[in-house]
Amino acid sequence: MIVLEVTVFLLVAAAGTAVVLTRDPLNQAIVASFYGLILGIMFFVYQAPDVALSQITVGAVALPLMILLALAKVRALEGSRRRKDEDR
Amino acid sequence: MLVAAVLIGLAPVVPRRLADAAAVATAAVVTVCCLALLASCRDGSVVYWFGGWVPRDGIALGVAFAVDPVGAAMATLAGVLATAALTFSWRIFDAVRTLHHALMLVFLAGIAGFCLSGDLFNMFVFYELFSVAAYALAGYQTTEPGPVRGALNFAITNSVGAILVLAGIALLYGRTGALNLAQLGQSLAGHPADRLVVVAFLLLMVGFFVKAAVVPFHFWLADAYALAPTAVGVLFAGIVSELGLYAVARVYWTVFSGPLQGFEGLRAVLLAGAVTTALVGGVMCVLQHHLARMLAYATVSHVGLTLAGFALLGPAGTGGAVLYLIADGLIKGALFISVGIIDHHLRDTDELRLAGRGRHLPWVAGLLVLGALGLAGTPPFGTFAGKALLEEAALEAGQPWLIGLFVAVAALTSAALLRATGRVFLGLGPGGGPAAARRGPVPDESALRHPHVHPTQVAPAVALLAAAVALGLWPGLTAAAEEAAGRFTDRPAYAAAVLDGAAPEALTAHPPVPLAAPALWAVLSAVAGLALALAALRPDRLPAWPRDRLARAARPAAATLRRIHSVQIGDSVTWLVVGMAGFGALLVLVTR
Amino acid sequence: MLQFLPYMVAAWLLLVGLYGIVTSRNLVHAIICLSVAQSSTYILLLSVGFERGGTAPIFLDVPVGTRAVDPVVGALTLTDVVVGATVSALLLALAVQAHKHHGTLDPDRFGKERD
Amino acid sequence: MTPALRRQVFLAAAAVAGALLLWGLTGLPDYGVYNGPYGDVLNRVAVAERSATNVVAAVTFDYRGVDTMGEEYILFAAVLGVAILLRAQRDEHEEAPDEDAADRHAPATSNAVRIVGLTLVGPVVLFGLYLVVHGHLTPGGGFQGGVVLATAALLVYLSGEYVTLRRVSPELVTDVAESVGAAAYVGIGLLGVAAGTAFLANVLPLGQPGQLLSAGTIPPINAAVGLEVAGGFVLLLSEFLEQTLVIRRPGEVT
Repeated sequence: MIVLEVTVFLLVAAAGTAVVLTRDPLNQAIVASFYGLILGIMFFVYQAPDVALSQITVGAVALPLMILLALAKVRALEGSRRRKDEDR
Repeated sequence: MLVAAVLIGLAPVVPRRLADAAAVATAAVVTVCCLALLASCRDGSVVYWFGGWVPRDGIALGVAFAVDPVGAAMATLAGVLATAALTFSWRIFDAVRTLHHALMLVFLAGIAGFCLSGDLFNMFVFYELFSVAAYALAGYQTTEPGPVRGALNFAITNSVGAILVLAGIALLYGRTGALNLAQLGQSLAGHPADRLVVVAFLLLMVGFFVKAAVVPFHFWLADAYALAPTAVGVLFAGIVSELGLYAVARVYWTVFSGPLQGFEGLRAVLLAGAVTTALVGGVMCVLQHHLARMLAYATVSHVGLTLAGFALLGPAGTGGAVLYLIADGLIKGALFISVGIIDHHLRDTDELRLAGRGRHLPWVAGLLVLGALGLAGTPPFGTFAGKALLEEAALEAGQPWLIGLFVAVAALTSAALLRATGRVFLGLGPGGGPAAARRGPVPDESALRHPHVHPTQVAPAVALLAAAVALGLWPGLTAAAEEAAGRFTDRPAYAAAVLDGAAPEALTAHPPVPLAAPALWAVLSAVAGLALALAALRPDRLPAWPRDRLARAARPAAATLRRIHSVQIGDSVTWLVVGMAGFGALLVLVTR
Repeated sequence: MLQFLPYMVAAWLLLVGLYGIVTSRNLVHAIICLSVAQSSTYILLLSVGFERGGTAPIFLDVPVGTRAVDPVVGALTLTDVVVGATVSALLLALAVQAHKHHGTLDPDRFGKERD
Repeated sequence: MTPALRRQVFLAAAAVAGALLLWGLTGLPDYGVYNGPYGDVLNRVAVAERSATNVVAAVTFDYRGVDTMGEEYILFAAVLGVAILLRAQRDEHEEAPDEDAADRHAPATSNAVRIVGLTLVGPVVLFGLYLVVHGHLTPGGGFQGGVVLATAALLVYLSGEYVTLRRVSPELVTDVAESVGAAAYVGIGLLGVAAGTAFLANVLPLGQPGQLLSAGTIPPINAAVGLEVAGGFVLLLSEFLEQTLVIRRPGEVT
């Protein structure tokens, strides 16, 4: 049990660091989703299944999804901007 | 009490699809409820346990609102400002206005809950609530690039502050197993602060200092406040920063006053922060030419003054600070509305570009001059009563030099405003010419669409100023403020009222504060402010030698100060961490 | 070591998140870093309420009186998670706006209005 | 500050701040030791008092119900905020050439994905509802269930049925769902006032612990929260989605 706890803690610290160090947001969204999942697992270790459930639904699914959508939106903007420049 | 609680909950939902009138009415009703609360808690704190969960054996199971006059007065101020702001925006917003009004009311609800709550975590929730509403309101005016950048810096820096607050709460909870302010205070009292208490204090204070914009946690403020829509700026400058200070004082007195008792150095540390904030804010205010930005830095500067009052760590200073911040909030609200009117009619808020173009708006000039006098703390404005009490407290605490600071800051901020008024409405001063041309073209006057000032725009500003005067003329005001502050700073009585439902003891009556000396100081501030303004407008009238010497000496310093204040998000977060490290190191030093 | 490890992890995540924000060249990146910093509070809260050998505070299959972890921190963290997610959503919307106006997500390249 | 200078200043300050933080954290009881009274008292009394076997739910929706009310309003404010930010922007895009044809530009989806997606919707909705309804008994509750329900709506979208989604959950309906959810929370709180006790007091019959119909106002509040959260998240996602769809053009990879 203790081994499991230590592993999960270290994994969370490492994954959190990885999220920060991933500089490309698109990749980062995926790493962040993974991080959200590990956090969720950690909350099971903490005997807090309620929090784990919401962390997994939010942190591993909803939030990365919003990030991806925001990025898609930004790319679309960039595309239309470029096209406008070309038109000129 | 009950009605207020319910209205706070319902307020945001009701006018979802209704027009302006409903929004104004809701805000007004909330204001009246807060006033009623203020009246009903004069004889003792009103404690309301949600869900009826009264504490058992001194352990709070639920969440309580614990209302004392200070909290109720803050909530009332928020209500008044929101009503004025919504009235002002009556004719201005066209698109997305229902969303805007709903957000404003959520904002108000968050503030009211924050002021009334007696539970640390619950305070955090309401803190986040009004913050989230504020982020959106700061950034939504999408025609200009400025607001978005300002809102982003505001949101990210303040979110970091909120994270620190929550970390502080977690530390305290780990130690005491309590979240109720009274219970926390009781549990920590009796032992001098150890490392956990010091660090928890550090985290909570830094978190609230960010909101209050105490230097060096203030870098996000100017962009966010100055570029926000007027109606939103009224609430920002009028109350949001002050809420940070309120939280500092509330948490200090209910939770930390026990374990931190006897560490005299704490007062010095807080005073140092207050002085820096007041001076940096004042100087930056003078250096601005963008009217709303000027008001934003005036806010920073006056936050410093208010913090100085709280930092004296006594009832008189606290009472003075509360009185001052309420009157000051009303006046700054009025000033923000005046600047909003200028922006609306002249499509510009740059002092130099506007030079002489405001001649047909004498009403607004009058408002600005009155507001400047109010900021300087001249009688009969409420700021005067607050300052009188602050000065009394400074003398009592053996810090008479603070009076000099008060005079200097009042002179600086009022000078900036008077200078701008003279330039915009009378066309005084150098400028114009090349200096103004560098700032971009002056828009064609004939293209302006709103030649007349509508009464719904001027009326709220007039009403706010009138309220500030009425506050100043209220008989027995300083005594009442001192009494309220006496209760605010009495930790055992607060705990007894919350946890045991005990009635408060009779309070000693306070003699009224002598007003002669403060009146003198106030006149001195106003005169100094006027003199400074005139000096800036007519430099040719000054003797040449000291003028040029001074200008040469001041220019590099001003340039440095400006450069430091031209920041992006990473900078303001870096400063936050620097401030946290510095404040923490000092705290450790003074509590060893 | 184990009795202090979670606190260290929390402090580390807070600082790493802040580091990410400070050095970020992309707003979306900064916002995700903020959520990492926020997650430090989840860990801190749950850690202070954890009791070794305690079960989850759900007494459906176990009798009342069984040793269980603190339910309050669970509730607080639940609130915290929601708050963090909603703030992130709002920030993302602001970032999209900022990109629209500045044509970039790099905060260092935003035009600076002077006065 | 230049980025390099900023990084150095930050690292120096963070070293000090981090040291302070760790120093303060050593003042906490060891990990795994809990000595606060709050949680213990609740664990002892909550099931008997509230008939809710999930004590976390009892804390969230009853003992500290005001916090959750505030939390719902935070969500509400954030949704309003995202809407105000992105809708204002949408107005500026009115000249976009393809506003009539959101469906034309929806990504083409393979039938396999479509079928899998649509088959999943049923179970996901069921799971979400289960979470909401059993919140007072087992882990889960209005919040988690609400997000799961919102995910179901998203699945519909991912299956390429954006038009269907618009038909099933037009903005107005989710808008209203969200507001009604928030208002219902306050309304249930008012029940307590009507019954002569306090706001948010639990005045409904408590029933037997472990029964579906137990714990008084907790399940109704759960349902209100579930409604609000589902509506809120669908709105959040669709505000972002709409942005991508309206301005996406044929052939553009997003």
